[in-house]
Amino acid sequence: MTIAHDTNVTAVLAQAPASVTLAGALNSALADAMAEDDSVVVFGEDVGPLGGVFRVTDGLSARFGDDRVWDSPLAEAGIVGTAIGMAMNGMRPVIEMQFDAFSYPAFQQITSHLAKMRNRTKGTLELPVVVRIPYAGGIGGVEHHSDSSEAYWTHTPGLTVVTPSNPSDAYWMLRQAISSNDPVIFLEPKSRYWMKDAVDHATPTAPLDAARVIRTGTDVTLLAYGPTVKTAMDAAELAELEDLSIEVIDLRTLSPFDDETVGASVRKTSRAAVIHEAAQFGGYGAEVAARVTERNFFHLAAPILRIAGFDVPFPSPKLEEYFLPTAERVLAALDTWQW
Amino acid sequence: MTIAHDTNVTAVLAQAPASVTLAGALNSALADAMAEDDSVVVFGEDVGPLGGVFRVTDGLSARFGDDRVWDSPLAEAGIVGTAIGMAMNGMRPVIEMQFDAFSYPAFQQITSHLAKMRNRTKGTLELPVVVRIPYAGGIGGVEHHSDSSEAYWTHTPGLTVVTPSNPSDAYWMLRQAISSNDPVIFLEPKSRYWMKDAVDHATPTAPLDAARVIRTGTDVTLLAYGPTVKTAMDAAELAELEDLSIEVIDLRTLSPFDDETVGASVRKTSRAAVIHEAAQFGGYGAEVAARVTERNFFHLAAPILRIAGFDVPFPSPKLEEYFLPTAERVLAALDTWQW
Amino acid sequence: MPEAGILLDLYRRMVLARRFDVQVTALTRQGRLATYPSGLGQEACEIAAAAALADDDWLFPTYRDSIALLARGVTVVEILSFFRGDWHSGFNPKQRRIAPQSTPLATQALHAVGFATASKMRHEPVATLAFLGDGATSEGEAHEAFNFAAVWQTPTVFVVQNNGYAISVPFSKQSHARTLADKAIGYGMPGHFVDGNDVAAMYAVITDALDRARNGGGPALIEGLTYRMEAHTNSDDPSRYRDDDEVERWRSLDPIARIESYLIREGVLTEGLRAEIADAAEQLAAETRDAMNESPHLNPLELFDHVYATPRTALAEQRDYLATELESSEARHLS
Amino acid sequence: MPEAGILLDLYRRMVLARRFDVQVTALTRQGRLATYPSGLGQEACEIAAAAALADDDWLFPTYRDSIALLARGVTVVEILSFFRGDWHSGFNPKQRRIAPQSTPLATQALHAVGFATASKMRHEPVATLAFLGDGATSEGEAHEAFNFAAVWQTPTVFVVQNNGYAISVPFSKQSHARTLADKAIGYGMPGHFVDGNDVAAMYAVITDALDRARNGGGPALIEGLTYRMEAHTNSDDPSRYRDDDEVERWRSLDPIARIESYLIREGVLTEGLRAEIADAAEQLAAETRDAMNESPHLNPLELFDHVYATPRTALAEQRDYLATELESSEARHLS
Ligand SMILES: Cc1ncc(C[n+]2csc(CCOP(=O)(O)OP(=O)(O)O)c2C)c(N)n1
Ligand SMILES: Cc1ncc(C[n+]2csc(CCOP(=O)(O)OP(=O)(O)O)c2C)c(N)n1
Ligand SMILES: [Mg+2]
Ligand SMILES: [Mg+2]
Repeated sequence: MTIAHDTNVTAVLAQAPASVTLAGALNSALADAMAEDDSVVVFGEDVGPLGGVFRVTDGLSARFGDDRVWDSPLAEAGIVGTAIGMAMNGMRPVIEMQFDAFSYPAFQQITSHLAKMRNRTKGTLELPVVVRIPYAGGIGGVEHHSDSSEAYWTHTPGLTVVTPSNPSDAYWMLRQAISSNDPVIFLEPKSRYWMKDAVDHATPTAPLDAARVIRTGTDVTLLAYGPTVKTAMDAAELAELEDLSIEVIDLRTLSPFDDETVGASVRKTSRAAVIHEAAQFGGYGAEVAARVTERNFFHLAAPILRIAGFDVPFPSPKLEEYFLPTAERVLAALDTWQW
Repeated sequence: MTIAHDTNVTAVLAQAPASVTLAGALNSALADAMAEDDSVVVFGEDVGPLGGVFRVTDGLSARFGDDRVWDSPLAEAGIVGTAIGMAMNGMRPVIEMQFDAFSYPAFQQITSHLAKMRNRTKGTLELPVVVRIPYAGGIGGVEHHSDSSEAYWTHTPGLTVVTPSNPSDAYWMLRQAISSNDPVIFLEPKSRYWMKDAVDHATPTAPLDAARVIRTGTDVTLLAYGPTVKTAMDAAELAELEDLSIEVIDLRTLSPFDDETVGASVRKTSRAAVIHEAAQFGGYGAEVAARVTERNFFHLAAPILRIAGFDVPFPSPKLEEYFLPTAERVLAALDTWQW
Repeated sequence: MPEAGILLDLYRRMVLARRFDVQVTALTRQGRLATYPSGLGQEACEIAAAAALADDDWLFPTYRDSIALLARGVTVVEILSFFRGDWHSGFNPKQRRIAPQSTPLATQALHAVGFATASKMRHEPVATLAFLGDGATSEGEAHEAFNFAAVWQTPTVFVVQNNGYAISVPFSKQSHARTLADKAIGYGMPGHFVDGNDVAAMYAVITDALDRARNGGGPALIEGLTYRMEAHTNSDDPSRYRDDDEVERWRSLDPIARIESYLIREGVLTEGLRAEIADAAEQLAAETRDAMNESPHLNPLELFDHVYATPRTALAEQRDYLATELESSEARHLS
Repeated sequence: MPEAGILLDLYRRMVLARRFDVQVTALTRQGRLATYPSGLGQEACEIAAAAALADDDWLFPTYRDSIALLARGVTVVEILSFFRGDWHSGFNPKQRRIAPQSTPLATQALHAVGFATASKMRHEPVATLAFLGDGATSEGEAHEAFNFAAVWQTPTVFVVQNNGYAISVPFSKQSHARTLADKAIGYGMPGHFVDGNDVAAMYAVITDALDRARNGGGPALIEGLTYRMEAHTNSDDPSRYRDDDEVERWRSLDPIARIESYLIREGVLTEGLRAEIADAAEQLAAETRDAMNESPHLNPLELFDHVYATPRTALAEQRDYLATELESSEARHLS
């Protein structure tokens, strides 16, 4: 089912021979970055011989040795805190928080230091750290294994927050995140890890701070990112049957937000909706709706809708299907508009 | 200067003999709650003999003994985590995070347990814990002493998040928070601790989940909370000179949001702006703007504006004046509307 | 050395626990459960703790400790409902005097300390026992729990099951200390390093620590050295990080085989008794399989019902939204 | 026992440090600074550490350790600019090989471990020294720092200044352990409990630990038992939590008086030398007062300039907004 619809998502992406999973693309991005630059190191929980619980670091410790890829003690604040110290001393650590909710013990190190050190020292101490976080639901994970916490990070000045939705972006955005001199929160959509597609290792898909129109349309703009990009494309397909022409934008970068690309589309369609898994209240969609409305109010024919998770803790595996936004729910939401 | 304008804020509040500071009102709320209910305990860093760095717990350990008011070891996750355990076992802990940014080490305990335990156990284990957090700037605090992190908490389902702006609300909202069976994040505006006003200990100001119109007007609705309520009232005063009639709503409760009170006002004025100190991007104002627009789009004559902190880390003491929203900045923002 | 009757009872519970564990692992391999972290090989620690706890004591377990729950009376269905994804926790903590199985590592240790603090305040003779893994001791919150317990002298016993691994990470990458029990010194509390596959030893040490705690003696840290015989969970691949020899070495130290041969030698465990216990185990296995067959009725609308004690209008709106959606989709399916 | 020349140098720096500290506290009382956590009484720990560090070593200090910064060559202005609120940090960390003074407790200890890890990877003979307070050792991140350093065997020396209090909270409410140095056992690293008011002892122990660390010997935990003679900060009121007798007892153990009388007894510190050092101290005090008089030019627009290495359109918009606001308000003031 996951695989079945991928063509939707990737139709617009550059074609290249090898077809790899999103997890595999991340793996080769890490390998290529490490091969190019000795200062790139990878550490965290189970990223060594096991290759990470999602195998994103598979084979790296064997290839680069366990002084460049290693298992740390089990402590997230410790992982982020020591990564900060390494970055202060010339390294470019790429660290993993095993699951989204398990980044919370590192919250202080991320918000009070990782995000602020550069500003604190007037640019003297840059922290080129990439924090990889598998996030969101859809894989039947037990409690704490399906959180979407992008809103916590995007509200924190000093952090760059990005999330790929397909293998090509996964490869290129991780390469770009690693070469950025700013700390990057790199959110990996768990439910898409196994999605397969061709990846062109020669030409970047887009700059790290750019959103992309992945399907053009005239009636509505759907804004999605990470796991909901597929939902948006599915919705667009269904809508077409009802002669509703939907433009889909894969936001890719959550902070900064690409006002230009999104604004242009919304001014064209005059209607927009944003889709995410996180709880709606205070979710990332609130910022999207607020700023796009601020900047394009008199172009809007209707309020910007938010199709998001309910304002409850993420459900148990058997109930997540009722929580997660679906293409049907997206279309139902669009029907609430006065046309 | 702080004192000078207080009449603005409190003009509409019930009058009563004794005039006390906001910190003093919190202190008597704690004392009265403890006197009424043995299960109410107070602990945290320096809340004992010192009475807290802002003296909010002044005299409580002397009056109730150090088995009900005591200094814990210096560890925020430990404070919240043990409070959760106590609440599981019949107590109603009121704990203090000494400054806003120092609640971050407790982020996991607050988001993964305090907010979720009731849902996890289908209501069997309720956690009547109040987490008091002095927040926001305006007192010339060094780095980490002026954060406004309400958006982190309001995005977390399971938490009730409130913030008083004056002594009467401080007293009553803390009493209501302590008697609530839900965990409450109680945000105390540092810059208003020394604001004085009369407090009526007989009649509650309003329910804990209600916003309040504290100044009526016809042209614009200003939405403010905690430290920015005074800013909004000052702006309303200045606007009056320009014959602009501003209605001011003190939100008081951030989660839940009082859609009814706010919606009624916005449908009347057709224009609204929200004011907060936190960085604008993904700040609480985004949720306010997004939901009020969703629900009242066709009543709006202009986009809802956000007057908020810039998207940078909170500045050093000598620069905070340029960061914090001012009445002037509010009026300038209103001028950007097409009238 | 606990008396024979107790040892026999411990043996009995260990046999049942293992049969349950093996059955659940099998069901998980069949894809019937979302996940199941097996306790196979750790029965001595798990059962000793469950047996040592007094009725009014509280247990603060992790995802790993299902068989301790079983031994403390939680039903098979109550245990499985979490792992098969019905809800986040399947039993009534107050009825069982067990906190929900904690996934965020080491966090439950602080709850155990807080819970014990309240008991101490009310002068109730109630102790709490928190399970932790070797990996979890690296978390800052484990340290905070040990320290709060020691400073406040709460009736809390920390049982660290050092099963050699945190998923794939061996103990050598987790700590440079001689033992985890050594950490106790740094908190000024007693520490005990115990053979975690010797149920008699574990039972004796935990019982003493709990008695001491209930009598105002303060907390204790107990390390049981044991081994995780199964994969971390069904989605794990141990071949990537440990070799069979190591597993076989530990198999020869099997906690059940050890107490069994002792009880037989002592003439306490007769052939008849042994067969009887084996039958009971098979019955439990059957009960477990049956439990999986009757799938419970789940109400999606319950997602909204337990988040807050205080009703919220906006949440009621979302509940209504889902209710309508469910009705219309039902309608669609019918038509 | 370090040789006389070294002791004399330590004495000299301690005298200067105290004079600076007293001067800054006075300025703070006059409301000239936002805040200042005094190091008065802790000069032995602070100066010993600063002196023991090699040029290429890095120091990871807290808000409390300004006099160690002074001793390591940070200028008066660079130190004061933080406390008077110009910016979050006033010196160039790479130039001084000192991390910004950390306020979030214990967090800097992890940075020290990570920094040392990078040095070790590159086989550079560089050690890091992290200061912590007694209260900070209760934080989970202190535990994580100790553990990571021990497991990774990084060249990191943790110097815990146990000054008896965490603001108002006495050590007895912070730990139940005999000493904080005892914690080292639980990490498998050497721990040293030292008289923190004996500069010779502190210097010897820290120097050895740093040498050992640089030579691959791994981390060490050093507890210096000392006392905070001043209030926590200017906004604190110690009379609420400690009595004068206690303060007086510690005054009699003054670290400067002790080394001074020793050096005089040994004939190393002559009256002339002493007067000369006193003069230097007065000069430093004057320099400090002057530093406060020239208030620096602060550019509010700099708020936007250092947040990201990668420029952001939206942030540039906010910068322009503030620039326009500043111009118009200037205009208003002129008219
Ligand atoms: C705070 C946190 N970080 C990471 C994880 C992911 N995780 C689940 S189990 C596990 C290993 C735990 O090892 P250990 O404490 O030894 O317990 P064991 O599984 O061996 O019983 C990890 C890393 C988690 N559950 N919580
Ligand atoms: C994480 C965190 N929590 C709370 C605080 C507030 N705070 C500042 S100093 C202090 C006491 C620290 O005591 P100690 O570690 O002994 O250092 P000392 O001030 O005695 O040098 C506290 C609680 C903080 N800065 N950081
Ligand atoms: Mg383990
Ligand atoms: Mg101290």
